[in-house]
Amino acid sequence: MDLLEYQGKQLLVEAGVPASAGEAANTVDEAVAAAERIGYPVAIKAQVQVGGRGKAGGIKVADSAETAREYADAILGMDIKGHLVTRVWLEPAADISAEFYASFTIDRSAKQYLGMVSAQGGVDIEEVAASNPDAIAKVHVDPLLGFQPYHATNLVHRGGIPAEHRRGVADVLTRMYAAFESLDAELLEVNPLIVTSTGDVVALDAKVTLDENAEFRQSLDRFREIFATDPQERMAKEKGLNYIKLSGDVGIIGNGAGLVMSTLDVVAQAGGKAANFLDVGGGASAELIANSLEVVSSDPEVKAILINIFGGITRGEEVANGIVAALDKVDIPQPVVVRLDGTNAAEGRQILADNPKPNLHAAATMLEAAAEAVRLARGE
Amino acid sequence: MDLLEYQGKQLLVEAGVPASAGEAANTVDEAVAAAERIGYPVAIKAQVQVGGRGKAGGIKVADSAETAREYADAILGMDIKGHLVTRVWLEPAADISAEFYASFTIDRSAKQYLGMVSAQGGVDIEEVAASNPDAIAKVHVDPLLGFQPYHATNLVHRGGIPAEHRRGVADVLTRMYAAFESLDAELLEVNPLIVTSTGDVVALDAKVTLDENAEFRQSLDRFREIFATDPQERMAKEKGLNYIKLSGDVGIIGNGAGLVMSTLDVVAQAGGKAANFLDVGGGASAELIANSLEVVSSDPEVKAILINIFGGITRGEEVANGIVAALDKVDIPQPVVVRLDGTNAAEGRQILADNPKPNLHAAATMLEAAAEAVRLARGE
Amino acid sequence: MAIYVDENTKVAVSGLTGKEGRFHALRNRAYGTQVVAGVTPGKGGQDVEGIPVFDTIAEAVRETGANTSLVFVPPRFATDACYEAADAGVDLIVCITEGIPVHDEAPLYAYLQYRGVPMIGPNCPGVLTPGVANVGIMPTEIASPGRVGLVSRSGTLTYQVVHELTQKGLGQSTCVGIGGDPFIGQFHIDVVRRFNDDPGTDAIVMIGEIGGDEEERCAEFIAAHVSKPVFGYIAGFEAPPGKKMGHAGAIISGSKGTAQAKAAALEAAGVEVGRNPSEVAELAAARL
Amino acid sequence: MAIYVDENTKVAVSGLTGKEGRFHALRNRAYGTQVVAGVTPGKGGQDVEGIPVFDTIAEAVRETGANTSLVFVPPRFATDACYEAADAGVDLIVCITEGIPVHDEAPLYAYLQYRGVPMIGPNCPGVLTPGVANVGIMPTEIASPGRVGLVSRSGTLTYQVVHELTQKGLGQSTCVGIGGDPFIGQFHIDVVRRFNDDPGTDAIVMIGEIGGDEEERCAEFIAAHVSKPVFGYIAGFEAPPGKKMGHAGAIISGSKGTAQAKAAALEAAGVEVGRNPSEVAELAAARL
Repeated sequence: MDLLEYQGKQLLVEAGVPASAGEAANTVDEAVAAAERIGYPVAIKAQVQVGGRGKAGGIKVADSAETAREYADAILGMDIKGHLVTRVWLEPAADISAEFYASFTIDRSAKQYLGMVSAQGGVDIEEVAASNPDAIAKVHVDPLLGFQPYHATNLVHRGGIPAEHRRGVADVLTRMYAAFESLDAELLEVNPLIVTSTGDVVALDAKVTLDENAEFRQSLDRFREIFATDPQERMAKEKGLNYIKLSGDVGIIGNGAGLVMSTLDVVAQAGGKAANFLDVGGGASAELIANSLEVVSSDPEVKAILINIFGGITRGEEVANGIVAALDKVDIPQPVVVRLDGTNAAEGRQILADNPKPNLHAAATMLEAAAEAVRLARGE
Repeated sequence: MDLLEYQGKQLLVEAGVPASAGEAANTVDEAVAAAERIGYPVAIKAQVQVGGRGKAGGIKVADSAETAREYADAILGMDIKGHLVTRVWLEPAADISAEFYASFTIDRSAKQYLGMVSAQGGVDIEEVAASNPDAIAKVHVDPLLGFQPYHATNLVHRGGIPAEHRRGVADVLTRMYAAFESLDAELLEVNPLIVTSTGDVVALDAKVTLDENAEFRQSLDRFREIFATDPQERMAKEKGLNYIKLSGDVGIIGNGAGLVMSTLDVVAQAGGKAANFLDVGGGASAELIANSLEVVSSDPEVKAILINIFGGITRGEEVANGIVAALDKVDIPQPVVVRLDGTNAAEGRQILADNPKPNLHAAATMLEAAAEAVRLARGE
Repeated sequence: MAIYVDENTKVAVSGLTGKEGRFHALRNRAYGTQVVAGVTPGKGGQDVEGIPVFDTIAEAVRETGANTSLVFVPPRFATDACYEAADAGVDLIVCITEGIPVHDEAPLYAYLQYRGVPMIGPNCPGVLTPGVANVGIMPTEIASPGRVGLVSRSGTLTYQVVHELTQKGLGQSTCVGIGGDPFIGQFHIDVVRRFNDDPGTDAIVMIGEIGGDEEERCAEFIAAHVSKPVFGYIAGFEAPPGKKMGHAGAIISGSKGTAQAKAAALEAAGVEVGRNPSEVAELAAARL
Repeated sequence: MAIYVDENTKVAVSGLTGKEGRFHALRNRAYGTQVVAGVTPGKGGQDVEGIPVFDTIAEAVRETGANTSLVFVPPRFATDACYEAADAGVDLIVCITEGIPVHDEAPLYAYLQYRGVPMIGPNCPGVLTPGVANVGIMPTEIASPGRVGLVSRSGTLTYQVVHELTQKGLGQSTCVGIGGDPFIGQFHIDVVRRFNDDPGTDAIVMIGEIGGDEEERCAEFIAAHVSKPVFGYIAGFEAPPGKKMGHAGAIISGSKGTAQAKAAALEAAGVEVGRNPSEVAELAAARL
């Protein structure tokens, strides 16, 4: 779960990492009122889950109520790389004497946690990684051992942090790692980590990704907002479905990320293009299947729907019942091609056979199902 | 550093382990006043760093001010296995429905932490270990991983804790382990760990040994009391010396526990018997040597003193200066045999040669030194 | 012959008394797998259709000779069961549980590496040696005994390929679903190494997906060490690029991890790569 | 020939800029040891009598090829330096520091075992290969090159025995002071194994003390695996029994750990045991 800048910073502060304080606002009036409370100069920052806000004009510093109103009005409603700005964050304009980069994340390849620090913060860090990789210090942390003083020492020295700021940055790194663990974060990235003119080390921005698997011990609901502008993505999120909009016309429903990805590929190989990715996961219930059909069929681009299920934990009869229920309950205008194999597939196929529908097509194999769906989408 | 029962329990409570509360008293009047505040029945418990207090009559339950006075008077001043009782602890007499044993300690042999639990608590656990070893569940804990739920599950099930108390005991074990780590304890033993009639799991006794090496992060001074009754041991503790009283007449001063132990052995082989063990450690200063000589020579049993130094970090000239200073400052009635080898031994021997004293004897080897000291102790 | 599980496998099921654990453990037993024990703290002494239940894995191992731990317990307790199994001395852990937090998986991974205990999963379908033993949740009717070893990250995609192989007359020595989480216990490379050493396996089918660099590493291993024919399939050519918010991930991985890059790495290592599950089975059938 | 340290040993000294570190590192260098680097965070770029100082051990290793870490830093920072050295890829850590809390040593011990990095110490005099290299604080003038390997827990007792051996004309291949703390990195058994495998060592002298069961374990190893003559000495026959407050320790160790028990175990393993430092040297001299 990706957090907005200000949500991430609030969590960091709760976890003991110093970060700039401020107020969020959803309207221009709210923003101006917040600016008045905070005082000037005040930074007004678009809250979107995408990088490059500054270059896109999503961050402005206002020095009066008038300019605050002007900037808030410009930023709210702005489209930044397809993300609609519906909220801004206001904080005192920072008094920056140095800007660094610091992050903790999971290195799948090394199978350890990875800490990174660079004295070249406040800029596009991927560019630094490409042009001057030695400017970014990396340290792997054994999850059993945890972050030790020597990790911090190595990061601040090899990352080029000036001598006078090493102690302060090392302290913040130790706090960041503790937050990374205690928040169940997959990513905790601070760029820039600034030094103020009084020598304080503070997170001025934060990109925080939390692990939704840890929901049983973290309160994530407070961050569960739906930012998607696409109507199917909104509907899918509301129903808790794992849905991604794509640009084709064959709606896809499958179980297991691997099989769904493979289904997208075979649709392309059959000459079509998938309209979406939708993984119903393991052990999908009839209701989940019905919800999925509803979301996919609501997309006006979708001309045919392909359901590709290979049962393991998911049982064929549940899938079939879900399809029958959805076709009974909702008006599904598109033809639906169903391919069912694996656990209780015979029972599932029987249920479909016992409940014939005019737009329901059975296919014996995945490739045949893909070809059929592509053919139907073309109106053939 | 061994703590008294009540000190250990107070630390446990601070660290989140439930333990019985009460008051300490150093006099009979204090004890009676405490008993009146606590109410009756009240347990009056001798505070000594030795087991078997109960059998020795060091624990009594009083049901009135009169009996409290009687018991406090009997217990204060009592000698339990050579330990003089100078303090009692008073607490509400426990309402016990079950008694268990629980401990965490360091298993040098397995090089891990060891947790132990038995349903047969409140009795001599060493006897249980001998007669019915399966009644004590043992679990090793990897210090990097720490105490996990499965460790607690294994201890409570294999230790025979009744089903209704397993959850409560497992919770206390988890807290005990956290205390074991956070207190830098070498031993944390609770016997009995009781269940009260209301189902609470509480430490009724506690044997806690803290690691003095961790003093830089623990506040140990509050426990630094001197319980030794032997005058040399008191003096040595006051001067911070590593001294143990023995029963012979040859006073021993050496550097390094191994060499000092070996010195005791060779004195025995030469037909004598050491009066003490005194290790001045590595890098001993002249002052430390002088203090050591003062303590050892103050023992009226000591008829001769053997100083056996093999320099590594300890330097010969420091040792020699210390000996000379001590002989100048204090009146050392006994003959002193000095054997000096290793780092800067030549310089040290030269200093001794330049400062001749009538009772100072140099020896070339450890065996010769031992033989000479034994001979001098006999008055030969 | 087989890898990981065979006729000597004796399974202790953590979570046997739960709904999923019971369902699949009994299916595993019905398939012929020696399911010798269940483990549920507090339920020691009970049994599930004749399978004795113990309070601890240590007791299950001592009393029944169990050498394999199959873990079905919910995410918040799953890694604890895996630690316990490792300490109890089993030879293999198969952890089916999906949804374990990554901050629980990461230290478990380190511990098992240090202790030298292999784990399949978490978040995996388990291991199936057709005709001999099934430890996990794979549907068995699609598999048939034979001499092709199969390894895959994805559950259902595994079934799809096993199904295609069986339909083309290629039986399997062992089918291994290693799971899709960041800190799984055995990676492609570990499984391929075992297949290469297994006298019961003549050829290897390796199924990969976008993300990470495990397939690329495995390709290097294949080029250097594997003598048996290897057939590959990578899913995700049409997948949308993963949305990653921060930059740290991009710094670590560079541009690796695409299906194109993985397929190219495998082909460069001499692996015949099919474009879809049917094609990889056809390539194997044509060669074997 | 030698064990642990030899002419290829390149030492990076953690704490070189401190008083003790400087004193002993310069002595080590004067003896002929390659002391190639110092490590003190914040003092990178300085030097100590020509020995360059780095901020991190990783830099010292990369810039100087250091393969051995010698640790002199104070107790509260010592284990951190050892972890850093292990991660930096050195082949050996020698940790002299005395007074490290046991709750710092215990996880370090586990980590080094898991990572396979040998450590001598903590709380030890180090390793001396006479005439070749001295890594630590042993006085060198008492040693002489030769073919007797020596291992001991105690510092000064080590010196005593080395001294006796030299005086009796028995030079040493390597003298190893393993340290006296509960969680030292290498135990008697590890050192004896290396001496047994070392072509430069003809006989082994092993010095023990009361407490623990390392000497007993080593005796078993000697009986089973060691072909070279072994001479032993145990200190502490006259030592007062350790005062232990709780019962946990007694439950763990039973009645083991006395000097009598250790000497008997060694003799049962075919070790000639002397009653004092002179006698063990005499026994070795008589046999060699």
